Amino acid sequence: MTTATDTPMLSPSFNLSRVIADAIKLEMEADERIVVLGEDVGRQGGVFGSTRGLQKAFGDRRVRDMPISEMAFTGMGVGLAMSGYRPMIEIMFVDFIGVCLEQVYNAIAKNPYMSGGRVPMPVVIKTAGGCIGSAAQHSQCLWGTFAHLPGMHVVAPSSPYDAKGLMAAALRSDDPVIYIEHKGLLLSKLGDFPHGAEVPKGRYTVPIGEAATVRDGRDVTIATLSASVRDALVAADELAGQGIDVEVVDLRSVVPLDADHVAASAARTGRLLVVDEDYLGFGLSGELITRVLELLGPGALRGIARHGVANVPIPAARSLEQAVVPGSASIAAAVRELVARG
Amino acid sequence: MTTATDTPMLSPSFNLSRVIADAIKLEMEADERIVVLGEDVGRQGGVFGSTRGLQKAFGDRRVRDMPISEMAFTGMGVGLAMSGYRPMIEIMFVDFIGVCLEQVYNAIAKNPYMSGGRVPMPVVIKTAGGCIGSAAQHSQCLWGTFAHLPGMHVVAPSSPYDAKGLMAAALRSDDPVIYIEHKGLLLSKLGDFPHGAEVPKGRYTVPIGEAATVRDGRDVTIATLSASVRDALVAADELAGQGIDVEVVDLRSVVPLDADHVAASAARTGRLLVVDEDYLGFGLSGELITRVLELLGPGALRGIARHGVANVPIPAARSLEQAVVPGSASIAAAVRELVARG
Amino acid sequence: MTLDLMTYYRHMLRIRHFEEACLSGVASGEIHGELHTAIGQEAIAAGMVGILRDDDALVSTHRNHGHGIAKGVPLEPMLAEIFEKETGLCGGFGGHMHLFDPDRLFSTTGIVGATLPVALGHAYAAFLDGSDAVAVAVSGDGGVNTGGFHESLNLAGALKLPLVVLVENNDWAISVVSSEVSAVGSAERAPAYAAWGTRVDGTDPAAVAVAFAEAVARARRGEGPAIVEATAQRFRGHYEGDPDLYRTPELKEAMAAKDPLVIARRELEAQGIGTDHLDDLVAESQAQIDAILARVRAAEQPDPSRAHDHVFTGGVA
Amino acid sequence: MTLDLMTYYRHMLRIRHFEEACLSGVASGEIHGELHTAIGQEAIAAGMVGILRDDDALVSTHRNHGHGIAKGVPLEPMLAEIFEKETGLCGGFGGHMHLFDPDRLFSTTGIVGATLPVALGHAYAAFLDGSDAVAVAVSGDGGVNTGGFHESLNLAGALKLPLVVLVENNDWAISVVSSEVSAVGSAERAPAYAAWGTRVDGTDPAAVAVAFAEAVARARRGEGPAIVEATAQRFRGHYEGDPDLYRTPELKEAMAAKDPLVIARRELEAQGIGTDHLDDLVAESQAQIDAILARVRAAEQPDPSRAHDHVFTGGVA
Ligand SMILES: Cc1ncc(C[n+]2csc(CCOP(=O)(O)OP(=O)(O)O)c2C)c(N)n1
Ligand SMILES: Cc1ncc(C[n+]2csc(CCOP(=O)(O)OP(=O)(O)O)c2C)c(N)n1
Ligand SMILES: [Mg+2]
Ligand SMILES: [Mg+2]
Repeated sequence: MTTATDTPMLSPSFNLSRVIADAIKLEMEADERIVVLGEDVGRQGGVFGSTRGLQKAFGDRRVRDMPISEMAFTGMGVGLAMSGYRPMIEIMFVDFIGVCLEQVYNAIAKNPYMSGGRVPMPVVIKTAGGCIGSAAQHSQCLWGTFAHLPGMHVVAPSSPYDAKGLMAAALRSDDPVIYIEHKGLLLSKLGDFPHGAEVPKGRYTVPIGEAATVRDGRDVTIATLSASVRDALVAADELAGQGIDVEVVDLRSVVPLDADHVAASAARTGRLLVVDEDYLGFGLSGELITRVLELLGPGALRGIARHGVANVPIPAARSLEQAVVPGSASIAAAVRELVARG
Repeated sequence: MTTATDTPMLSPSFNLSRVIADAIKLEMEADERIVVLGEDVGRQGGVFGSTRGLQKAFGDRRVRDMPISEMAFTGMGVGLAMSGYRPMIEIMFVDFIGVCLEQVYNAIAKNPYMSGGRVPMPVVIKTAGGCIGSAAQHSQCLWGTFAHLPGMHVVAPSSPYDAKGLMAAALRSDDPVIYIEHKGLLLSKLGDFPHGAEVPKGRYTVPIGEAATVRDGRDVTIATLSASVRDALVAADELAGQGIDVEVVDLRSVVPLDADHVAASAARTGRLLVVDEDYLGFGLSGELITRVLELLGPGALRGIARHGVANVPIPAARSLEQAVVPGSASIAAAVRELVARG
Repeated sequence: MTLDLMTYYRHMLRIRHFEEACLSGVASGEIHGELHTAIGQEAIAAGMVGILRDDDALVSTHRNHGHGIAKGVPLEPMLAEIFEKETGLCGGFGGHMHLFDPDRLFSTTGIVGATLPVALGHAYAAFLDGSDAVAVAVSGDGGVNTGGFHESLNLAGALKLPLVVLVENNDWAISVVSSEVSAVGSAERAPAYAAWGTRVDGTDPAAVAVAFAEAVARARRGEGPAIVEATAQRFRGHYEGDPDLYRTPELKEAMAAKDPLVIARRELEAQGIGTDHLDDLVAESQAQIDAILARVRAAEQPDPSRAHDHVFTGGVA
Repeated sequence: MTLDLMTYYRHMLRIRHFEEACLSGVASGEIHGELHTAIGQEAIAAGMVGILRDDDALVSTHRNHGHGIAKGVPLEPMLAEIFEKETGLCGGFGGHMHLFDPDRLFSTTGIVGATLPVALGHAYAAFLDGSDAVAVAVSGDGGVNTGGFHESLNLAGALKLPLVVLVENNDWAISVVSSEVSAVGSAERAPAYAAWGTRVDGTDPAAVAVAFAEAVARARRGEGPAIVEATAQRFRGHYEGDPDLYRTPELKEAMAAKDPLVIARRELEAQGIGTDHLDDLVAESQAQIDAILARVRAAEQPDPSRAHDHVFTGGVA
C-alpha cells in the first residue's frame, strides 16, 4: 500500500466496475501473459462493465468471449497456465460455479500441490456474488464454498481502493485467486463509497490476506466483508447515536483469513459479531469465531455472535429477501442483541 | 430405533457394503417408486458392492447403469422426482461432484424452496468419501461442502447398524439426502466394527439428525463421524490406559447437526475436540464449535480444539498421507494436547 | 397438426401482452430482480400450443413465460409469481426464473443448459411408466454449448428416450454471437445423438408447429430424441436493464422487420380480415391481461415470517 | 510417418514391462492407492511415439503410463512417482493419477473427461503464441460422454484450435459397456464439431500412427480439431483389485487373442525375425525396467514434515 497523497486520482463519478476494468488493464499492459476468457467479457465488456474496454485495448485474442461452456474455458485456464500464461477466467455469477467446480478445485487448486510444486497455477477466477433481487439461483456469495477447498485464495473487496489493489495483487499472484465482486456495488460511484473511495490512477497492490479496520470502536467488533462492510458502517453510525461504539473490520479476503487482526480487535472490545452475506452454516462465520477463540482462548470474549443468511436459499420476493439477507438494520439489531447479553 | 433383541440378525461375516445393498433392497421392495441410477450400480453392483444384487432383483429399468454423464443423470433425479419417483443417484466418489454440483445445489436442494413447497425433492445422492490411498482427487470427504449449501440433509454413518438405518431413513425422506459412505469401511466385516455391528435383518430406520454417544467418558468429548469414530474409539482405549477418560459422540449427520447432544456432552466433560476427516477450514469443525458455544456461552468450556485435514489436498505417498489425515494416534495426541492445556 | 393463423395470432398477442405486463412491473419496481422477456420470439411458443398434453413435461429457461403460457399454466398465478406475490405459483419464493407448475409438469431454471438433464428425468419417468408421454427441454442457442446438452442428448439417444429439445435460436447469448462460438448449427448436431433434427423459421407459428409436432410424435412413438431449432429475434436487451450496446441500431431495425405479430397481422389482412376486427382482438387481449395485472398488483407480498419455510419438509435444520 | 514394426515392438515391450513393474508395486504394498494399467492397449501409445514434439501438449487420464512413455517422460521419475517416492516426478505428492512433466507439457488427471478442457487451454496457448504446436487430450470410450468433451470440441471447432482427441476405445468404462450408453461411436461425432474423425485398430501401432499423425498434421496446419478413435482391449480389471466379474471368461479369452505384443511378435516372426532375437529383446527390455525398478524401490518416501508444502507458493493459509 504505497500511495503518495499527491498521486492523480480516478474521478469520483466513475463506478466501481470501471475501476476494476482499469486495474485489469494496467496489469495487462505490464504483463502480456495475462489473458481474459469469459462470457460477455469482450464485445460487451462484462454484464456489469468490469472488463469494459479490454478487448478494444488488447484485441480479441487476449480478451475473448466464450460460449456457455464453463467447464471447457475454466479448464482452458489450467492448460494456459501450464503453457506459461496467466489466465483470468470470468464466471459471470458465482452461482454458476456448479457446472465447472471440477476444474476449479480438482485442477486449479490442486495442481501446484499434486505436482510437488512444479506446476504453479497463476489463475484468477473473477466472479460476481451477492443479492440484488434475483432469487435463489442468482444471489449467492459462496466464498465459504471456495474457502473450504484447499489451494485457493479467496478475496471479496468492499471498497474501490481495495477492489483495484486486490485485483492487481490477484493478477500478480502465482497462486490461484478467486476474486468475488459484489453485484450490488459494481455500479455504485466511487464518491458514494463510505471508505476506500479514493483510487490512485497508477498501479498499486493491496496485499491478499490482511484485514483492515475501517472504523474504530470500543464496545463491539464487527468482522465482515464485501458489501456488508458498507451496511456495517451504516449500522455503526446508527448505533453510535444509541451509545454503542462499534469497530468494523473488513476481512478483505476469506483465504487467507486474517484471524489475528480480528482477534486483536475483539480482545480490545470484548465482543465479536461476524456478519456474512453468504450462507451462515459451515462457512466463514463458524471458522472465524473458532479461530479467534483458538487464538484468545475459549473464555476470552464476553460475547460472540454471527449474523447472515441462516441456511435458507435466497427467496424471490423483496419481503422475504429482506427477511433473510443481512442489511444495516438487521446488523444493528444483531449488535444490540449481543451487547444486551452482557 | 425399534429393534427387539430376538430379531434375526445379519451374519457378522457380511461386509458393510452388503448391508447397504440390503437396506436399499428392502426399501425398493416396499416402495416401487425408488429407482437407482449411477455408474456401475447395475451389472457390477457398485465398485464396492453397495448396490450388489439390486439389478437382478429389480431389473435394469429400476437399477440402471449410466454413462459418465453425471450432470445428466443427477438432473434426471430432478425430473424423476417431479414425475413422482424417488430416485437414488450414485456419484461414485464424492470427489467427482464438481462435474454436477449444479443440479445438486441449484435444483435438488432448492426446488422445494423455490416452488414454495410445491415440488418436493425426495432424492438420495449416494456417494463414497474418505482416504484409502488414492491421493488428491479420490480421497475427499466434502460433507462440509454440502452442508454449507442449504436444502440438503447430509449423513455419514460410522457403523453397520446406522448405515442401514440411515439409508432406509434417507430413502423414506421427502427431503434431499446426501448419503456419504466411507470407502475405508465398505469392505470391513460387520464383526470387525467396534460399535453398531449387530444388524437386524428386517426394515428399520435411524432418524436423521440425532447424534449418538458411542462411548461414555468424563474428561473430554470427541465429536466426530464416519470412519473417524472407529479411530476415536481406538484412541479412547489407548487414552484410558493413560488416565484420560474420553467420551465419543458420533454425529451421524452433518445436516441436521445435533449440536444439542454435543453441547450436553461437552458441558459434562468440559472439553470438546472435533475430529474431521474432511478439510478442517470453513467446514464442520468451526460450525460445531461455534454452535456449541452459542448454546453454552463462550466461557462455558475449559478447552476446545479440532483435528482434521488442515487445509491441504490429500497427498499420494503414504508417509505424507499419514501426516495429514487423522488416525487413532493423531487423535490421541490431539486429546492429550487439549487435556494438557488445562 | 397446425392451428389456423388467427388462433396463432391470438396466442402471440396474449404472450406479447403478458410480457409487456411484466415490463410494467420492472418499471414500477414491483419486480425487483432480473427479467427476461421473449418479445420477438412469440411465434415459437405459439407454435407449441396444443401439441403437448398435461402429462408431457416442459422444462424451460430464464426466458420462459411464453412456454408456460403454451403449456397452459394459468396466467394469473404465473404473473403473480413474476410479480413476487404470495398468490404466485410458488408463493413468491421462486420468482420469474423459477416457475413451477407441478400439475402440468412445467418447470424452469435460471441456469443455462440445466433444462435438458431435468427433462431427461421426465423422459425416463415416461419410459418407466410405460406411457407415451414426452419431455421437452427448451434451450437457447447459447445453451447448446453446455455439457449438459451433450450428456442428456447422448443418453436419450442411447436409451431411445422421448426427449425433445427445442432450441430457440435468436443468434445471441447476451452479447455473444452464437455462430462465432458454435462449430456447427444446433440441428446439425442431431446425428451425433442418433436424434432427428430440423430447423424452422421461428417467426412462423405454423412452421414451428409442424416441426415440433413431428418431433413430439416421433418421441411418442418411441423413436428417440429430436432437436427442433427455431430461429427468431430477441427484440429487447438480454434482460431489462441491459443497455444492449453490442447490437447496432441498423441491426435492431432489421430485426424489427421480423416481428411475428406484424408478419401474422399482415398475412391476416391479406386474407381479408378487417383492421377493425384485428384491432378488437388486440384490445380484447390487452383487456384480459390488464384485468389479471390489476388483480396481481392488488395481491400482497409474502409474509416475511414465512421466509424460512420450505427448506425442509420438517423445517430448517 | 510410421516406424518399423520392430521399433514398435520395443516400445510396446517397454510399456508392458513398465506396467508389470507397477503391478509388482501393488502386490508389495508400495503403491497403496488405485492403479490402472494399459496392459492390452500398448499399441495405441506406441503408435504415438515420435509424432509429438516437446512443445506439443499431451493431457492424459487415469490410464496414463503409456502416454507418458510415448511423450518421452523419463521412466525413472515416472515410476518413482507411481511408487510414491520423493524421487518421483512430483516428489510423491501426486501419485499415479497425477503425473506432471512440465518440461514436456505432459500432465494427467484422475477425473474422467477432464483432459479435454486442459488440452484446449494448451491449444489456445499455441494459437496465442502463433506457434504450430498442437495439444492432445486422451479420453476413454467412457469419457466421451462427459460434458467437457462436448464443450471443448465445440470450442476447438468454432475457433479452429489445434486440439486432437485420442479416444482409447476398450469397450468398457469399468463395468459399463460403452456402446450401450453411447448413441453413436466417437469418430462419428466429429461432424458435430466441424472436426476430422477416424477410427483405427488400436492393436496395430502403425495404423494408429497413420491416423494420429494425420490428425496432428491437420491441427498443425490450422485445420482444426480431430478425433482419433482407437479400439483395443483392457486385459485386466479396471483397477488392480477390481474382481472384474462383469466380463465372462469366454470374453476374456477372446480379448486375449488381441494382445498387441503377441500380434506384433507373430508378424515379426513371419517376417523372418528369429525367436532368439525376439527373446533377447524381451530380456533386454525387462532388464532395463528391472534396473529402474530397483532404484525406485531403494528411494525414500517423502519426508512427512513436507506434507504442507506446495499448497501455496507462500505456505499454507
Ligand atoms: C451455466 C450458466 N452460465 C451463464 C449464465 C448466464 N446467462 C444467463 S442467460 C445467458 C445467455 C443465454 O443465451 P441463450 O441460451 O442463447 O438464451 P437467450 O437468452 O438468447 O434466450 C447467460 C450467459 C447462466 N445463467 N448459467
Ligand atoms: C467424472 C468422473 N466420473 C467417474 C469417475 C470414476 N471412473 C474412473 S475411470 C472410469 C471409467 C472410465 O472409462 P473410460 O473412459 O472408457 O476409460 P478406461 O478406464 O476404459 O481406460 C470411471 C467411471 C471419474 N474418475 N470421474
Ligand atoms: Mg440466444
Ligand atoms: Mg474404456
